[in-house]
Amino acid sequence: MAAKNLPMRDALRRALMEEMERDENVFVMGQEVGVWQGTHRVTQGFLEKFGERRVRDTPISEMAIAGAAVGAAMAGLRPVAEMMTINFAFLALDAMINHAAKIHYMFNGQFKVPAVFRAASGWGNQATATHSHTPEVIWAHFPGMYVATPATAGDAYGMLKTAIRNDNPILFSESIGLYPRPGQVPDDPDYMLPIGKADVKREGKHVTLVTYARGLEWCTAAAKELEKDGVQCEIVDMRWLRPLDTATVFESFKKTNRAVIVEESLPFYSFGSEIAAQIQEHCFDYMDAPVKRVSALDVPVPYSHDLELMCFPNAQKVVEAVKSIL
Amino acid sequence: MAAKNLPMRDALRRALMEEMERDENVFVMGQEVGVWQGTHRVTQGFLEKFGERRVRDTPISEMAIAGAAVGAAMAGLRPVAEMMTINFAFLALDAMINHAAKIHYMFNGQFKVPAVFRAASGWGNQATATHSHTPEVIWAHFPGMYVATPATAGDAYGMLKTAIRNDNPILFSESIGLYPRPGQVPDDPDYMLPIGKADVKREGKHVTLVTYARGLEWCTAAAKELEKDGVQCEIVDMRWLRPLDTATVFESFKKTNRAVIVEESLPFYSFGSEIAAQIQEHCFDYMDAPVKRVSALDVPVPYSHDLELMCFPNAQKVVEAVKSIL
Amino acid sequence: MALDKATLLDWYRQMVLIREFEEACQHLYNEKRITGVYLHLASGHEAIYVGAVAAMRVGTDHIITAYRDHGIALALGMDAGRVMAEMMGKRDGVSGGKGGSMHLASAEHNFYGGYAIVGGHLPLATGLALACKYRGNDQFVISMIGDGATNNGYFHEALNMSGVDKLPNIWIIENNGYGMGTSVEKAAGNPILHERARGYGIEDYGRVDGQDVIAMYDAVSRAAKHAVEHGPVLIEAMTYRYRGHGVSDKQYDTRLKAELEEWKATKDPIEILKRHIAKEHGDVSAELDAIHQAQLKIVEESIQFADASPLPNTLEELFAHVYVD
Amino acid sequence: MALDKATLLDWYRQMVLIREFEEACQHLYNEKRITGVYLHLASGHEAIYVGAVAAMRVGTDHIITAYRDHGIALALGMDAGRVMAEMMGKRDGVSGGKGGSMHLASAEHNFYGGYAIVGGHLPLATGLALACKYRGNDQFVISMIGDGATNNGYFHEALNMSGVDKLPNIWIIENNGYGMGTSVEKAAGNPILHERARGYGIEDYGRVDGQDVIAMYDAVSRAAKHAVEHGPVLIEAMTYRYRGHGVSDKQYDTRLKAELEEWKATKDPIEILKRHIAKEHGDVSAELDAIHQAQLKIVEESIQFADASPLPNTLEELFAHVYVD
Ligand SMILES: Cc1ncc(C[n+]2csc(CCOP(=O)(O)OP(=O)(O)O)c2C)c(N)n1
Ligand SMILES: Cc1ncc(C[n+]2csc(CCOP(=O)(O)OP(=O)(O)O)c2C)c(N)n1
Ligand SMILES: [Mg+2]
Ligand SMILES: [Mg+2]
Repeated sequence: MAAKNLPMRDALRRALMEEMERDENVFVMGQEVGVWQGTHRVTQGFLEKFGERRVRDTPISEMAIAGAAVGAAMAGLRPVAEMMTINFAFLALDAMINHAAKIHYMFNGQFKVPAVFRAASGWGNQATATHSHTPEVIWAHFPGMYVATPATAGDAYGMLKTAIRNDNPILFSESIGLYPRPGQVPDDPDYMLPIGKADVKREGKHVTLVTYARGLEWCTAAAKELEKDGVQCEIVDMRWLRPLDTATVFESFKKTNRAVIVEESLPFYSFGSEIAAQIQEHCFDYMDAPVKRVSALDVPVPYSHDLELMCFPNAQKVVEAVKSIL
Repeated sequence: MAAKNLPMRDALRRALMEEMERDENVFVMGQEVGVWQGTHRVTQGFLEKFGERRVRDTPISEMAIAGAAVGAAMAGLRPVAEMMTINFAFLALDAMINHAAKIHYMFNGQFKVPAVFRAASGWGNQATATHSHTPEVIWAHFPGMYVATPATAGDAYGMLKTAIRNDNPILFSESIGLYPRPGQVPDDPDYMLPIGKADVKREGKHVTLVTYARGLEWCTAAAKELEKDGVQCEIVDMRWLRPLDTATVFESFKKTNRAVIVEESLPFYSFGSEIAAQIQEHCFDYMDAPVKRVSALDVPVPYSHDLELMCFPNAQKVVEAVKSIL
Repeated sequence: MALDKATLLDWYRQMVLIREFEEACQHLYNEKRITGVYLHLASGHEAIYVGAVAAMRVGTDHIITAYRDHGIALALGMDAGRVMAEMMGKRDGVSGGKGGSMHLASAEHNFYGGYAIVGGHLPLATGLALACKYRGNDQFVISMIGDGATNNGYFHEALNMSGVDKLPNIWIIENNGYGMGTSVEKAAGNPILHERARGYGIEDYGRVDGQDVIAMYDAVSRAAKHAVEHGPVLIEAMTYRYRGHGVSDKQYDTRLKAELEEWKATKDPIEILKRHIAKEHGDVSAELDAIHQAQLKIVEESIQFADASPLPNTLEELFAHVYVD
Repeated sequence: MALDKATLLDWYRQMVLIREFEEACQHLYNEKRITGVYLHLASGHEAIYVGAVAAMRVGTDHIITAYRDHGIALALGMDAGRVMAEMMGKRDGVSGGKGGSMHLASAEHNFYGGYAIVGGHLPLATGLALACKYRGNDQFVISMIGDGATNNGYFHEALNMSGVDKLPNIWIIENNGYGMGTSVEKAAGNPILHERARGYGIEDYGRVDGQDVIAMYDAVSRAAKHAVEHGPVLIEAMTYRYRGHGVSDKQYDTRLKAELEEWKATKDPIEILKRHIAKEHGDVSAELDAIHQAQLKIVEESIQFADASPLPNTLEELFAHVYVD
């Protein structure tokens, strides 16, 4: 398939624009999506192209942004609500979990909620404690929504299209650190990646690295580093935190018999815990070593540059974790 | 120590009343704590006894209840804010996580936030999807707060006193199903249970059941059942989901070499995942079987009686999980 | 406003149906045939629902509310048997037994449901109205709001957004004086709730007598026109709850004895309508009696229907509709 | 209001200090000596901070704000060097480098901090005022509110609660016309923001010229008395941001060129104060010059101090103050 090399930001922008062109029911709403051109420039040029009806700047009202998206979706539109950053989505947790995720069930299938909640997620750049979360697992904890966490530009393109066309509510988390990262994006306006399917981003036989979103970078760098020592890492990029494709993880683990879970987020009650728990439960006889986890440190994120860097995972920490179980 | 047999509701009430008598800075605020006598009657008689200044009925404003408690705590008071049920605390997540839990850190220790957020938690009684959560792990995911989850009347008494006297923000979760359950409550107004210390509620050598709050009931019943077959269960009641007393879990596991984690809540990214992940990481050489988990089913909670019951853990499911790893 | 006799009698029918249905619910709850902790009866509020629904085109315009939702379901003409089956969590319930008393809904009637998180449905109403405007049709959205709910962040954000975008929302506060045990005066810095409209650029229709179905019909009819042509309207409908907050509220009739009796004696919505009909159309007591008997029969049959319906109890039912496939 | 020359000169000093400090911040940011994505300058808003702080008893009364917090820190008399050190994330910063530009605070000055979740600090202000009333003292709490923040649920719940409990809150909207790129007209159903006071039973002080330090001082002084004696007051201070939303806003001076120049030319708070002083006290340009030079020196020294302070970089520092031991 023909493809272009685009930063993830542009891949997202293209996916969103094509979906709006394709389906009149798709529209965007959220803070600064219009006049400002999108806080992270994903909706750059949209207001000019689609007008105020379909590119809706909203007040700073997270509860209402999420809740109105739910209502519009129930009425048959396909809103793409931008939560700006996922930190602000805390304020919309109830609207998303108690409303978006439960309405289809609670009313026995009478209504659908085909809303996508886009949110920029992640740390870095000294955004400080309240603006440095990667809390996707909180949403993924609850049934009723899907949670998308793409790691590459191409995946972001295909997953956003899938999300917009899917009839369920979806939290679509975009890693801030990945917006500028380039990747191959297929030249196919119907390129769709299946909901809940993980992707083996690299094959290897000695250890499985399980990760998502920005963690892929650290894993890839660590894998290159470890290769020098003859250690071949297999990298499973989960792509979706819900539904969770444990089958792909287990398959890889049964081959490598060792795993390190890598996540940008906090260590307790996290992605790492879930995957480690699943592996030990379902691959017990294949375990040659305990599953290790590399997460952020268990501390609010401080402003100061060096302190901030200390908090977070990186390739070196992944390398060390792998070495500790070889 | 002399003790009385009291339902957990009364143990909590006594602890709260004694703390208010002891310290003029302690006060309660929240929906229906006054005129209505407390949604779950924990503040019964408080308005009459302490007056409107210290027993503050509030509007239905969860963000402001939690946030005002933070402000009052920063000013040196010791608010006990009642969130009514933990479902409504979703609306206060930002106030609790981004404010209560981060202020001490973010301003480098300049302010303390000695606020307790009480919330009734749990399912049963057909409260339906939006009113049937046990989402304590969400709060426990983040550093900066403590999370208390007592399982007995006596523990509730000692832990609430500890929480009120502690200088950190604390989510104090009270299991709705346990309010009427009686237990021994020490006759000691200074009875305090240490923050973050788990409790071995029953000794055994064949399998460790790790649980908290209402899970203890199911574990205890399962242990009695299993005893008939000669299986001796050790029960570790975590008491606090943060800080997490993994040392006590590991000690028990190293003796029994088997564990089942029991929780009232949803299975993904949960308490069970964290404990299982920790055990396999830190007790790998002691594992005779995979750690099993008993959780609620991965579904929103339906209204209808039988369907609701199907969702949730019970002693029988614990027995089956134990048998599957013996 | 001159209304023909048939219309008035039909409103009477609806109000009596609601009243009797709610009495039956309370009775069934006492007998433990309706179970659970939540059951919030609409008794006392009938005129609001009947008057508002009369002003909408059922199945074309849209309506959404909180957990006090039985009255709306019945006013919309939803099948009483299926509503009662939902109360009992039965398979034939309007929400298949998954929603219960607080979560009635009917896609067919554009009734988007009852919701239990206070204020949570308000931005949904904003979104529903957004869809109307997006499509450029002439439809509007009625949303009920408890007086207590007006102090929640959801109220503020939802109403303001409707004001900014001039959406066809009709916001109706059901001011029954209390949110659970807390009086409006203790909950709102300014207890005259409709005065909040101004802050959102919303048309303020002031207080309307929520016990007078004609006043409600009139206000909502005017509001409908305004909402579609110019943007949102706020109505503060004054009413009272006859059965306290919900079944958990066991002290209401001692706690609020005096005012409860006063409301029942002087402002009962059914009595008010009866008096109006008598004034306009003479003695119609025989007709009213017949209507009343017919409603009792409908309620009785609804119970039979609900009783006969099975409880859902399979894993397949449990997991149905978590996701759209 | 007659004010002595010394007071006016002192206010001038503070406003110039803020202006020059912010210019230095922008410069340091351009040079990558201040790093990160967030830096929201107070330039243009100086009169609000200086006037409000002048009306409070620093260290006795209380103040809290959002991320646009440098001006308040300096008006309160916090050490410019330690404030600048915080901008750079240094060990001697007022928050030990953990807070940065958005999270300045000083317990000593009863400055409870700058907060970055829009509206998140508003209920904290309610709680601080609750503590004043609880203790029965005569203290009050000033809380700054962005115009954009007035549309958030936090605003509604916090202000209403202060209205119900008649707390000593002074709520000051800094209406600079925009929340990031969104104009007040696009964000608020009614762009006259102070009119929301009525819905909360809060005293409405209307719009105040936020570029006139004397008007601000006067309004907040009256509000202080009212707040302590009767309950909350809302002030809508009209102002403008000279440097756009924050450093991420790179287009503001082209996007908003005309109005930006208009504000600078006709409503600059420092120029307005200078004209006032000249009118009341004749030609004081030499004194003003000396003051200006002194402030430049203070800013220069603050940079030196900050530069010299080390970056925290130990695990011990990282984990300090997660919990109170
Ligand atoms: C967000 C939230 N907070 C608290 C509750 C508990 N609660 C249920 S109903 C209610 C009172 C609501 O009063 P009002 O809005 O006046 O409606 P009414 O019951 O009078 O119809 C409260 C506090 C809830 N369901 N949701
Ligand atoms: C809850 C929340 N939503 C969104 C943001 C992103 N954001 C930061 S500042 C801002 C604009 C605030 O505008 P205003 O309140 O007018 O304050 P100003 O910047 O003009 O001083 C926005 C939307 C945020 N920090 N918090
Ligand atoms: Mg009410
Ligand atoms: Mg602004």
